[in-house]
Amino acid sequence: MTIVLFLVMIAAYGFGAFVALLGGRGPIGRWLVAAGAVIGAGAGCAFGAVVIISGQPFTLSIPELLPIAGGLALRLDPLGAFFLVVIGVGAIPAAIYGAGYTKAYENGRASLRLLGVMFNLFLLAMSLVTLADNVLTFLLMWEGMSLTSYFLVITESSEDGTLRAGNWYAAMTHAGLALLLAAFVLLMNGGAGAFADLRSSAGTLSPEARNLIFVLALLGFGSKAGIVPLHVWLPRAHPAAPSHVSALMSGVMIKLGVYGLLRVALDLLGGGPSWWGALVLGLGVASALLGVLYALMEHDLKRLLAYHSVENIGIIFIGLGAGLIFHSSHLMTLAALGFIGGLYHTINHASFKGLLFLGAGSVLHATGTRNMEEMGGLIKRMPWTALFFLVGSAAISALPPLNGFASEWLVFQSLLGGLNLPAPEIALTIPLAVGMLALTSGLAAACFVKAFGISFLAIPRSHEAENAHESPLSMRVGMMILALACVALGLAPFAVVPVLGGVLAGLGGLPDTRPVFTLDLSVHAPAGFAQISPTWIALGLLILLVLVPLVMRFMRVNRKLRVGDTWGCGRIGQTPRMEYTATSFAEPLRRVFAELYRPTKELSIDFHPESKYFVKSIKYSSRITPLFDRVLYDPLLRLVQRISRQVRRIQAGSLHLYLMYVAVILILLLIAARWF
Amino acid sequence: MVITGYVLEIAQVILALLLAPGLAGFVRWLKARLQNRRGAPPWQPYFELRKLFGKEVVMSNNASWLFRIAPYIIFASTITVTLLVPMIVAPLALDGMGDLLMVVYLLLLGTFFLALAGLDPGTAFGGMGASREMTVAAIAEPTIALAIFGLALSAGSTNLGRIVTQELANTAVTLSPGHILAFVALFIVTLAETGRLPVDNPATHLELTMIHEAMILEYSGRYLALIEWASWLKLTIFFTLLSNLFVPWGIATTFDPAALAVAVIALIVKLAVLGGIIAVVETRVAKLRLFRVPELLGASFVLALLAVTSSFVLK
Amino acid sequence: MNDALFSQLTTLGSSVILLYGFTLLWRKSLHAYTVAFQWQSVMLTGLFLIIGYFGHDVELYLVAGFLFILKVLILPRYLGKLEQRFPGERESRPYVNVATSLVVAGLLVLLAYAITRPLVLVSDLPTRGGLPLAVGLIFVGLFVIITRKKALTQIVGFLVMENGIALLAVLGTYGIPLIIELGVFLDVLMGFLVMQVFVYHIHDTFESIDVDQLNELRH
Amino acid sequence: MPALFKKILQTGIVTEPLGPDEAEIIQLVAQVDRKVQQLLGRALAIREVDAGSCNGCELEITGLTGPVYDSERFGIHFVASPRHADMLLVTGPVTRNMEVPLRKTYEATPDPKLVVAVGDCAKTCGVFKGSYAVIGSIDKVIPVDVFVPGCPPEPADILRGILAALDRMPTKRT
Repeated sequence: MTIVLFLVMIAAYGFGAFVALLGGRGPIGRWLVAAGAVIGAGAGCAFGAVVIISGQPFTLSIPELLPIAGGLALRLDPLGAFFLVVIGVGAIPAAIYGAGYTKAYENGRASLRLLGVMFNLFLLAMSLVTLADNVLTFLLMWEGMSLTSYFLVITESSEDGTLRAGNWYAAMTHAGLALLLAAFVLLMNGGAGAFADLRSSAGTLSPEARNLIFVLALLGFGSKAGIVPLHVWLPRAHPAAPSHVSALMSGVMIKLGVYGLLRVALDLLGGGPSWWGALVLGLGVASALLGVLYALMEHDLKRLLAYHSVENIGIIFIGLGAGLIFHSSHLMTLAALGFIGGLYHTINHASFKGLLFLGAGSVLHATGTRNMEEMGGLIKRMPWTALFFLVGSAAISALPPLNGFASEWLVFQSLLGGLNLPAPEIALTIPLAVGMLALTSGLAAACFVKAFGISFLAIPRSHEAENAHESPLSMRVGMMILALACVALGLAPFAVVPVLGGVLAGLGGLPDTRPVFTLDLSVHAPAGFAQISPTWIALGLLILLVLVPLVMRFMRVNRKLRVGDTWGCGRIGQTPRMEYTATSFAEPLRRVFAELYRPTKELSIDFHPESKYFVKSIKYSSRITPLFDRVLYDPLLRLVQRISRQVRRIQAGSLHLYLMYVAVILILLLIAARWF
Repeated sequence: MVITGYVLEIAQVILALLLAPGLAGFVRWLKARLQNRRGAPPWQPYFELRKLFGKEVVMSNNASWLFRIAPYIIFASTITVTLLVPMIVAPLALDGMGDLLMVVYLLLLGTFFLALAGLDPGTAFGGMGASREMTVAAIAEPTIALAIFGLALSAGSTNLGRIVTQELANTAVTLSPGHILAFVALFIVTLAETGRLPVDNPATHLELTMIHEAMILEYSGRYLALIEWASWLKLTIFFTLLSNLFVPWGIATTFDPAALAVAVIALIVKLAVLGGIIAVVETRVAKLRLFRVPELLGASFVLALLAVTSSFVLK
Repeated sequence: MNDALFSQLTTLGSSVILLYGFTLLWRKSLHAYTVAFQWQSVMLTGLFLIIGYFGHDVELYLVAGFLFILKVLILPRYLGKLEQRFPGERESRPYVNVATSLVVAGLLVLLAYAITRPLVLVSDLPTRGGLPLAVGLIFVGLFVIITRKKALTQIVGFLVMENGIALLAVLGTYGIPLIIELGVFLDVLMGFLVMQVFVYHIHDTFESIDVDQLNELRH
Repeated sequence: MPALFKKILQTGIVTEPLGPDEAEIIQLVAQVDRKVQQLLGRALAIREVDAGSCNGCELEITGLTGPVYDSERFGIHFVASPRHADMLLVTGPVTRNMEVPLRKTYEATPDPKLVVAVGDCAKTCGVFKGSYAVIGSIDKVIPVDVFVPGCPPEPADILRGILAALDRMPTKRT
């Protein structure tokens, strides 16, 4: 059964890539490419589901295929299977959406062939990362995933800045790979690279080596996941990539960083001292807060979403960090709760962030701009996209009864368990984490009121927005699947939580929590600490939404409705220029957090030559340089530039000089070989 | 017995709906008296509701379906909260349906849609109100979370029924510093969340100083009635939380009719006392500049943080 | 009466004393500072009395009396005079803005909790709950002195810090010997008078009591 | 703080009865109440529109909300938006620039609604009559229910005008 699904997955992705290689143009070609991806992702999803439900890992070892370092070894355990399901949840809608979305590339703006091939290979590589069972396979697939996604980012390479974004992405992801390589070499400790061997030998490593491995892995996987301060590639690469690819990268690929961290820290190393957890927690809090704060200042819709990915990865890391802290204190049920919260948020983020990126893609498709200040009024022109985007916005703002709330609630509850910790230094940081997490979710709500309100509501702010049109059926279907996933995951935590408990059971000594989190219609934190039921809440809301108008009708409320001009203080001629803009919406928060943003502003006023009381034009521009660009990357880049300028002296372009270098090195080597 | 529980839930919702306008009216009346005016009688808001439900709606031509559905969502989410908050009896039949975090996020759901509805007609003031409301709501959030944390520490649960019963069982907690600090922190947040002075002036007519009012400038008739009722209900909910989570005395723990009657009276008395405090505060303080509001909320955050740490240390 | 009530009362009193310390970060006028300091000292006096009563220490009543005279009657009077002398001097632009100051102060108290934790755990004093708060108050006083620009604010910051030290002493030891306590009071008074003289000089030199101006002395 | 509340308590309620004919007013209120039972009776929201007055009338209207006249005791209060209002209180002659806003405000007010024009200018344009900047009286632009004469009228007169307008309210709404 599982082997069939596995083969179908590989074959379908291969088929998709092959069709794309033949051209993949025209409606049929695009649909065939998408069909490959959909079937592959569907099979992967089913494959993962079967493994999770049966609890039986799937193994396949093909040493002959690659006769070094143990060859290609594949094994799918429930943890990997969960991430395979996440890939499926993100990939199916993205592929369907992509079939319609890529029509715009038919005019030669980008190579459909390259896009189709890379899209399918990217999905394949990601799926195989979750299956990898030795170091070689893991790193190969990891690199394959990075390379294919690099090509996907630079799809629209003719656009300004796309290649630059690609460079940032390639640099960050390869720096991460180098760290991972180091971590795995240390972990192997001269032995074999099979994960089973690593797991058994990890206990014999010295504490220093284990700490080093953990930090290297955290940084390596963190650079992929996009935690602060390694997040800088996200706001650059996501806007540049085609929207369905952004949805995949943001919704799914960065989650594999979470997978890698769990695999190494919890599974292979089997947990560690409590400062590991505290470090993860701290990075999570910083990512969540800085991510949402910079998102608030962003008026490029896709960059805004990219910053929100940083925020949500932060929330996931808070869950994982809490889990690791409890794990080190042997509070296993609480640890499981933290990890469950993190994993739940992982799949939730895959659904709502995927949905939001697809929505942003539809808007981009319809208006040709990513700048929110040029949108507005889209709710009337693209009602379906607006509805789906609204669902995504409410979900990411953690509003009940949607899915963001369910997972944030679990993360909160795991933090509230912090009072059971014996170590006061760490226990006292827990309240801070609670406060910051709450601030993050409040700011996220503010940010999505801005994102939805400014883009979709009120009057169109530009000609393009005025003439926007609804996107084609395929794109709407893609969004609808994810919107339904958001609702379903929000209503059914009682079903999801035990599944996640099963996924985690046995990892790093975690108990099977399925008996603790029972299968009634509510979710319990451990040992009856707290209990909610989003299902009943949703039902209550629904009943009231029906009941209130009915009662009003019964009470003979005046039901007349007249549509008139906007009042707006009786002014004549309501124009879009009078609307609140995204900049002005974010202004109060910019002032509140001015010490972080340090905005620079330029104001130039052009007066009328006759009188200073009449103004011809006012130009206002304000810029915010992100903190880490300012204090970390800019100095780093300057340093690299300075070094390269020095190096350039050596590289003078003269052939004789180069030959001389060769000769000098040769002589030096000979001398070294002879006398040392 | 089970049936009685559900009947009580419904009775409690109706009670809250009936009490809410009266509470708002009472505060207004007391404020008028403190301004040496005769003022409208406390039951004035009921007349206003009746009138608004009888009027037609005039809607902006820029607004979309969101503008029309938002009042119902705001109203429904606020009523759902009253299903969770123990007003006269604890624990409620539906106590397991949601905890304090659910209460906070359901209220945020209402705020979210209200802010969107403010942006929908495309007026400058609506956007301004939405922007300010979300700013205040976001900055108030950490205080609420920490106050919840503080309560959960002493009660061992975030479910409201559990907190109340725990406190009734262990009255020494009531006067502990952690508890008092958390109360003060939550009181400041109540002022911010329900749009009272010094954060927002509910009686202002000057658009530039508005927060809540600016968002609903374009609403009329039955929609306005729903939104106003919901905001009064929100005030009642926050007052009930303040009184029943921190001073739960008088609340019924059984379905005994006599106990329930006492509980209703106790609730009304507690709401009146808090309403009196609000009226006095509003008479005394001036509205803060918008950019000093974060300072106030920062102070409340620190109080909540101290509340949590002190109950942690004393544990 | 019982220990539970005693410990309840001291912790509550310490919290209130700490809260008055926070007023210095939140308000901007010297008048508000003076009033806050005065009330803080009243609370401190009350706490001395409570500890004296429960700890059966008559000397503490005497100390409380001196404390009341010095910190509730004399010093606020002098502060009031200073305030009249320099009207309109407000802490309008501190180095760290108010909201951040408050959050930092919260963190400082958290830090105080963390570092006094071992002490609180081993101690069996009924007053142990207040110890972290007293240390926190000392930190807050220091923080005020560091981040505020006006000399007058710094004086009040100093006084508040001194209150913190007194609080720590009385909570930790149920009152140090009377003679030392009196010496401390005299020191505080002397320190205050010296600072007062300095403030006059600063004002005469710079036409302002903004200590930021002292930077100009470098040139 | 204690000083403030001491003063408040010492002062007591300063709201004045409406002169010798207060009984009449109360009777009027009761009458109005009976007549328009469903609507507006005791909850009247007013939007003030200055169509171009000299602000003399505004001064008197402000007096209406103060402690002495205290219109709120009859359930009459001023609101910020015509969407919330039941009555427009219009002052002054209609100037050219205020014509459209006045009409828009009238249209923005949900039915059932009333219009009370306050001051002599509202009816006769007063000293501004014939000015190039003035269109004419209020009823040239929007239908007026009651005119309150006076230059400016006393707050008590305005209150009587408002109550009289309520009296004219059709019992059955359309």
